[in-house]
Amino acid sequence: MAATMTQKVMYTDTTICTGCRACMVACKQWNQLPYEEPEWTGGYGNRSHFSDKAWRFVRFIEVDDPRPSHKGEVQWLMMSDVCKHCQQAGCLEACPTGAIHRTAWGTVDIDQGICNGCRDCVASCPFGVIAFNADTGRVNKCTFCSDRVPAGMPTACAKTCPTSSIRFGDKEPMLEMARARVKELKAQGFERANLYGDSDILGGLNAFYVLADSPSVYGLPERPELPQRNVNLDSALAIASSVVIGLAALVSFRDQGAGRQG
Amino acid sequence: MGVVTANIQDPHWGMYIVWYFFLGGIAGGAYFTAAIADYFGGPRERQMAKIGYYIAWPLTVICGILLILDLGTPSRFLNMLREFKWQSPMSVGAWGLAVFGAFATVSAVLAYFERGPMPVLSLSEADRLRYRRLVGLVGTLAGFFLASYTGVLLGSTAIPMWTESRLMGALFLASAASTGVASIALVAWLRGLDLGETWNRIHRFDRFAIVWEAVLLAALLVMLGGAAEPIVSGRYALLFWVGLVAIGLVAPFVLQLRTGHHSGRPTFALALPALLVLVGGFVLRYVVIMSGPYHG
Amino acid sequence: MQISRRGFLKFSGATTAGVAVGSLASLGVDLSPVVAYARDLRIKNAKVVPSVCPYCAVGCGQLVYVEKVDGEDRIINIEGDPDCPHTLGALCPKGSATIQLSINERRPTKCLYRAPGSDRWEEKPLDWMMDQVAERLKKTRDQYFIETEKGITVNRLDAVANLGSACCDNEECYIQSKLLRTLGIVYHEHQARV
Amino acid sequence: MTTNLIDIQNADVIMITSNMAENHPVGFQWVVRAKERGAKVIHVDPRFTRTSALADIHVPLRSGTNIAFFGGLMAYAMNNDKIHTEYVAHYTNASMLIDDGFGFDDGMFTGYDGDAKRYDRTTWRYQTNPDGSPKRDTTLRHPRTVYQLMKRHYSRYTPEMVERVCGIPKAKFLQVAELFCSTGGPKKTKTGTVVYALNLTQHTNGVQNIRALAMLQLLLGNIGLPGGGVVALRGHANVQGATDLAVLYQDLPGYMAMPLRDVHPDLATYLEKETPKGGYWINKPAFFISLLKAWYGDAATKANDFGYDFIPKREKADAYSQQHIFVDMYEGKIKGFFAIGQNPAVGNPNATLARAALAKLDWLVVKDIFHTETAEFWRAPGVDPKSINTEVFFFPAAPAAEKNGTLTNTMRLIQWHNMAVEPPGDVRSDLHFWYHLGKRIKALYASSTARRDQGIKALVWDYPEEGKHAEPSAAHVLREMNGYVWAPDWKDRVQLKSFGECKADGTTAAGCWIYTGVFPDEKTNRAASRQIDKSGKDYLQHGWGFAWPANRRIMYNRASADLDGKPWIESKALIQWDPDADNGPGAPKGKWVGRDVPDYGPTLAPRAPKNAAGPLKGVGGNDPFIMRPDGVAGLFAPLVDGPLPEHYEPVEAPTRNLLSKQQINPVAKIWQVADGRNEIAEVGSSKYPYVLTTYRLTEHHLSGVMSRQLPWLAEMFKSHFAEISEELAKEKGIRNGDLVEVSTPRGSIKLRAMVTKRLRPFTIDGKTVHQIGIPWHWGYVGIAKGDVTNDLVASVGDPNVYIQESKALLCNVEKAAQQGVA
Repeated sequence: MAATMTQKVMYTDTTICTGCRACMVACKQWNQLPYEEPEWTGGYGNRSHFSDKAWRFVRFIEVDDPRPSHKGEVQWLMMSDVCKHCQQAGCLEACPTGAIHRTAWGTVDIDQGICNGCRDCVASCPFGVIAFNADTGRVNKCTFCSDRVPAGMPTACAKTCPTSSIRFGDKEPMLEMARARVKELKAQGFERANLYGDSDILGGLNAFYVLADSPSVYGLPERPELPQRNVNLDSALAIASSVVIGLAALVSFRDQGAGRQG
Repeated sequence: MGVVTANIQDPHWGMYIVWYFFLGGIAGGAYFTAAIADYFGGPRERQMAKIGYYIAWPLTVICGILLILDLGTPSRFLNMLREFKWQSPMSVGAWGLAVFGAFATVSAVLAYFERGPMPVLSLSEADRLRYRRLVGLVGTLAGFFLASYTGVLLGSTAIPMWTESRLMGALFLASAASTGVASIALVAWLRGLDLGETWNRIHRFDRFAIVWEAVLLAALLVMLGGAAEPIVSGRYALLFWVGLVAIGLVAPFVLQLRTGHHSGRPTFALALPALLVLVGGFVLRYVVIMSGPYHG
Repeated sequence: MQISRRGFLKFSGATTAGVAVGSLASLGVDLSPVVAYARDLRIKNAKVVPSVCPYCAVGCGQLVYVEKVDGEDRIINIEGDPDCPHTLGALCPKGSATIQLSINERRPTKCLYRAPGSDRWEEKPLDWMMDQVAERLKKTRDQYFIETEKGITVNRLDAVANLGSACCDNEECYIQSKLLRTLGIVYHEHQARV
Repeated sequence: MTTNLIDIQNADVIMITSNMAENHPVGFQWVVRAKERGAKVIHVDPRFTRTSALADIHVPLRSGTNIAFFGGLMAYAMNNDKIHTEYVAHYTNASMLIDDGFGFDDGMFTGYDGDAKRYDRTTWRYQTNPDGSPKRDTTLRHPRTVYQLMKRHYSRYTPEMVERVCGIPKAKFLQVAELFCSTGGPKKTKTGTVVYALNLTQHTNGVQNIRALAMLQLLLGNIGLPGGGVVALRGHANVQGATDLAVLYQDLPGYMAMPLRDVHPDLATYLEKETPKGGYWINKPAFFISLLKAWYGDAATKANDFGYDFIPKREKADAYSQQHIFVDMYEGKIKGFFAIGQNPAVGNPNATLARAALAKLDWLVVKDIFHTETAEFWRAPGVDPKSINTEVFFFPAAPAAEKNGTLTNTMRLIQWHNMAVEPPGDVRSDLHFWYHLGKRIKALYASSTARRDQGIKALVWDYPEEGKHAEPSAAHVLREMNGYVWAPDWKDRVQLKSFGECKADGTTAAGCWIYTGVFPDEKTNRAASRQIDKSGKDYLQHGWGFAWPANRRIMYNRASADLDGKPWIESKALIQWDPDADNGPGAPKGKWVGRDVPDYGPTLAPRAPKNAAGPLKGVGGNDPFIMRPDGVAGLFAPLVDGPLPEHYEPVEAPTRNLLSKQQINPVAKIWQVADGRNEIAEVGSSKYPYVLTTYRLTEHHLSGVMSRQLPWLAEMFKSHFAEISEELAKEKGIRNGDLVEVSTPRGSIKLRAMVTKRLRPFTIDGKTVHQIGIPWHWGYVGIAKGDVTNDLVASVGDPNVYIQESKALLCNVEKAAQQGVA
C-alpha cells in the first residue's frame, strides 16, 4: 500500500489561522504526549520552542499591520509551526543510524527502534524541530502521523483545524492552492505575502506555509540551507590542514643524520 | 513581544562529548605524530612513537566508552554502524573511530612486542618494526580523520556559530596535533624518559602546531564575525580569552621559546607548556561545544 | 544524499579525511538495510461510538474510539466526526482534549463527604450519600415548606436552591425541572447568564 | 439563533460583536468560508482579539456602549435610504401607530415611577381600530408610526455622538455603517448577519442590546434570509437545551411562564393571562396541559386543574435568579443547595459573596466531573475549615462519552450521544442522580397524606432502568419530552409526531412541546440521526439530528420571500410559494416549498387575509413572525426598561452619559447586600479610573472545571493574566509578566500583566480612557490556578433577566510585589 502512495503535504495558510491551538492538543492527543510545564512568552503562546512533548506549537506575533491600507493598526499573526518534512532534510542527512528516513509519501519520520540518541539531527535542523527526549534517550518530532496516513486518514492536526488553516493532501494541488492564495493576499494589500516552502527552500518543504509577512517575522529563517552542504569544503580544509601539519611533522621528525632506515 | 527570533534546538551535547572531542583529538594527534616520527624519524624517535601509540590505544577505548555513555545504552552504539552515510560526519565518524581503533590496536600491539617472543604471529623483530611503521603510515590517515572530523561535524549542523565556521575541522586538527604531541611530552616527562635530541623536534613541531592553530583560530573568528559573539564577548568570553588564547596558545609558545635547546632527561620546564597546551585544547572543545546552542 | 549499502561498498577504501575501511561485519554488526518502518494504527481494532463535544454550544460531532483493555472498555481516542455537517470533523483545543475528561488521574471516582467543621473529605458509598441527600432534602422541605400565601396555594419551598447546568443533557435538565418544581423549588437556575 | 452556522457562509457582510474565533472556533469556519466567497467581516470589540485578526475591519468600542453603536447604525440606515422598505413596512410593526400618550424625554420613557423604580407601561401600546386590530400606515409616514418614532429617537445617535460615546473614530464608524448597511436598501441584493454572545448580554441593558441588533437586522431586511439572521452563540454545550427545558427560575419547559402567585392563582387565570389572542401561542393551553399531564399522569385531571397546584408559584417576578440566589443565601434564607455541573465559587458575579454565602448553608451537594472551587470552598485560600459548618456532599459526574443523552446546540440542533463506556467507580450520570434521588424522595413521602405532598406522589417517574448501575433510560426521558398520547404504561404510549397534535383536554402528554418530533415513534430517535446529503441539494442537512421546532433550520424563513411569496433575492431563495403545488384531492392548490421546513402555515398563501380561527389564528399571508400575536416582528416592544433601546452607561462608568441626563438604566437591578459586599464605584471614579472587561479564552472553559484540570489545556494557558495596553503599562511602570493587583470596590486579585499593543486607550468625549481585560477562568483548584476574576464583579443586573454586568466595570491596577509569579 505504502509504496504506491503519492506525495502528501500539509499546507498551512497562516492568514486564516485563529491561533486556537487545537492542532497542538490534537497532536498531543493522537500521539499521547504528556503535559509539559509551559513558559511565559509575554503573549498568548505557551512556548517558543519545539520539544519532545510538543511537536507543534503556535507562534503569536503582534506587529504593525503590514497592509498599507491599515497603516497604524495592529495585526496579530499566528502560525502553527511544525516539522517541515524538508525535501533536503538536514536531520535525515545527519542521522548515522538510518532511523530518520523518508516515507513512501515523501515525509521524514524517525524510527524509534533504531534511533540511538546521538542528537546530531537535533543540531542539524535549521528549524529547531527535533528535540531530545530525556525519558527515552531518543529524539522526537512530528511524524506526519505516519500511522494515520497509510490508513487513509489525514494528520490529526489538519483534521481538527477549525478553519482549515492546516490542510492535508497531495502535493501539486495543494501547491497550486497556495500559489493562488499568495496572489489573492497580495491583491488585498499584503505586499510581502509569500509561499514559504516551494522548491526554492531546501528542495521544497512538505509542510509549507502561506505567510502574510516575511518569514523572519514568524521566526523562520529567510533562506535556510542544508547544513551538510559544508561537509565537502570543511573536509577539504581539514585535509589541507592535515597536509600542513603532516608536512610539519615530517620536517620536524625526519631523520636528517641517518637517513631512512629499514 | 514582537518579532520572534529563529529557534534552533540545543542538542544537549555535554561533558561526555567535550571529553570525547578532546581525547579523540589527542588520540588522533598522538597517533599521527607518532606514526610520522616512527616512519620518517630515526631510532630515537621510535621511543617517542611508542609513547604515541600507547597513548592512542587506551584513549580510543575511552572515546568509545564516552560515546556509549552519552548514548545511554551500550548496544545503541552499534546502530551507528547499520549504515554508512558519506554526508553524515556522525556516521563517517563512528566508522572512522572504529577504523582508527583497529589501527591503534595493531600499532600498540606491535609496539608492545617490539622485542622478544611474540604470541600468535611469529614475525621477526625486523618484520614487526617494518609492519608497525607501514601500518602507522596508513593509520596516520585515520588519525588525521579522528582529529578533525569532529570539527567538520559541528560545521554541518544548523547551529549558527558552527554552521558559519568553515575552518573548525582544520582548527581541531591543529589543536589535535599540539595536544597530541603535548601528551607525548607529558608522558615522557612523567616516565622520565631521556628522549635526547627528540625533545627539540617535539618542540619545533609543537610550536608550529600552536602557530598554525592560532592562525586558523584568527581566520575562524574573522569568518564568523557576529556569530562568534558568545565566545569573543559573550558568556564564554573569559574562558576563551584566558583559557584558550592566553593559557593554551600564547603561554606555552612563549615558555617553549624561553626553554630553548634541550636534550637529555626532561624537566618540569618541558612539561609545563605541554600541560598548558592540553588545558587549551580542552577549553577549545568546551567553549565551542557549549557556546554554540547558547542563545544570547 | 543517502548512501545505499551497495554505494557504500563502492566507496570502500576511499577516503577524504583519512578513513581506510576495514571490515566491521566481523564485529557482529547487522548491516542489513533499514527495514521499511510503518507504525500500527492504534485504533484499528477499536469500536467507534458517535458522540457530541461537551464543551461549547457549537455541538461538534465526535467519534469516540473504544477498545477492550484488560477486559474493560476503555476510551483510547476521541476526534471529530468528519460527517458532521456543521463542523466537518473539526474540533477546537477543548474538544480535542475531550479524552482527558475520562482518562485523567485527577478525576475523582468516589463519592466524598465533608462533615461540618471538618478539614477533610471522607470517601463514602454512593448509596449512603444518596440516602443522606434525600433525607436532608426532605427535612429541609418539611421544615420550610410554604403551602399558602394570601389565601392562594403556592406550594413553595424557598429554603432549597438548585443551580443545574448547561453542561447537563436535556434529559437531565428535564427530570431535574420536573422533580424540583414538584418539590416546590423556585430557586432553580443554570448558568445561561454567567 | 435564528439561523444556522452552515448558513453563515451565504452572508455578504458579517458583523461579529462576540469573540467568535476564540469562543466558537469550529463555528467560525463558516465565517472563513464566507470570506473566501468574498464576504467582508467586521469585528466590533473593545480588544483586538483572535477574531479581529481575521476580520477586514476591527472596530474598537468602549465596553458598555453597544446601543449607542447600534443606534448609530439604525440612524444611518434610516437617514441614508438603506432600509428594506417593503420588508419593514409589512413584516415588522414599523407601520403600527403608537398611543399618543407615549413619549420619550431626556433618557426617560413615559410612565416612570421614581419611587418604585419601575415603568408603568400602559401608554407603550398601539392605537387600535374599533375591531381591536392595530392602526397601521404602511407608507411609514404617519408621525405616530413606530418607524417615525424610531427615526426621531435615533436621530440623536449621530456619527459624532457615536465617536464621543463609544470612542470609535467617525470615519471608521461611517466606513462600517456603509459596509453593513449595504446589505439593506429598498432594492436589496445582499444579506448580512450579526453574531453576538455574552458580549452583549452581560450588561445592565443586556436585553436591549440584543433588541437593538435585531432591530437593525429587521430594518435591513436580513431576518429569515440565507446569509442573514442573528447568530446567538451560547457558551456551554447545552445552554440552549437547559433553557428549553427551563432550568431557569422564570420558565417551565417550552418557554411557558413559571406561575406567579398574584398573576396566576389558578389554571384558568394562568391560561387566560398567558395565552395571546393571535399567533401560534394561542395553542399554549394544549402545550401547558400536555406538560402537566407528562408530569402528573393520571393524577392530572380536569377536576384538579391538571395538577396545576403541584407546581409552586413564585412570590414575585424580581426573585430567584442566579444573582438573587446568592444574595438570599448570604442572608440565610436558603438552607440547602444543589450545584450540579456548575461552579459558582468561580463563575458567579461577585464571587466572594457567593463563597461567603455557601458558608451559611446547612448542606451543599456538588456534582461535577472534577473537584470544583464550589465543592472545596471550605478550604479556599484564607478560609478556616473549622469555621464552616456546611455539610458538603460531592458526587463524581460522568462526561458525555460515558452516558446516553442529547445536547441542543446553539442552532437548536438536538444531537444524541451514546454511552461509549460505563463510567468508572461510583461515577454516575446526572440523570442517574436525579432519577434515584426522585425515587428515594417518592419513597420517603409514599405514606404521606398531606395535601402538599400529593404532587410528589403523583409525579410520573417510570423510566426503565438499564445496566448494572440501574441507569434510567435517557431515550424514554426524551420520548416523554417529545410527548405521547397519554397512557399509564409505556407499551401503550403512542408518540406524537408534531406539536400540532398536543391537546388541551388531558389526552396528550408532552414534557417540552417544542421538542415534539424528535422522537416521532418509539423506534425513531431523530436526535441520533446521522444522515448527510452529499448531493448539495440540502445544504442545511435536515438529516443530521433534529432542530426544534419541527426540524426547521432557519427561523422566520417566510420572510425570505416577498409579499407574493417570491424570494427577495433570487440567489438567496430559501422557501417560496408554489401556486401550482397539489395538496391532494379537494384541497386548494399551492404551498410553500424550498430548502427548509417552512416556518409558516404550509398552505397559507401570500396576501391571504388573517386567519379568523385555527392553530394560526390572527396570522395572514404576509405575517412571517407567527409566534407574535400580530404576525410581525416587533421593532417597538415594551420590555420592562423601555420599548426602544436607549443608551445608558454601565452602572460603573468612567464618564457621564452624553446622550441624556439619565446616567444608567433607570430600572437596572442593583442589589443591596449586607456587610458592604456590593459597593459600586462612582461615575468617573478617581480611585477606580479604568474600564475593566472580562472574557473567555479558546483554551479554557467557563469556570475552568473542564479545562484547568486537563493537563493539555492547563498547559496552554497556565498563568492568570490581565491584558494591559502599552500606554497604561508605561504610565503605571508595569512590564510584561509583572505581577499586578487589580481591584474594584468588591475585591482585588493578583495576576500577571500581559502588556500588549492589542489593547489601546479610548478617547471618550475628548478624554483618554484606559481599559484592561481579564479572562475569568481561574480558581484555586486544578493544574492551572489563579485568583477568581469574578471577585471583582458587582451584583447588578439587567431588569428583564437579572444578568450581571461583567463586561463593563471600573477598576484600578497597580504593580504588586513580585512574589510567587506563576
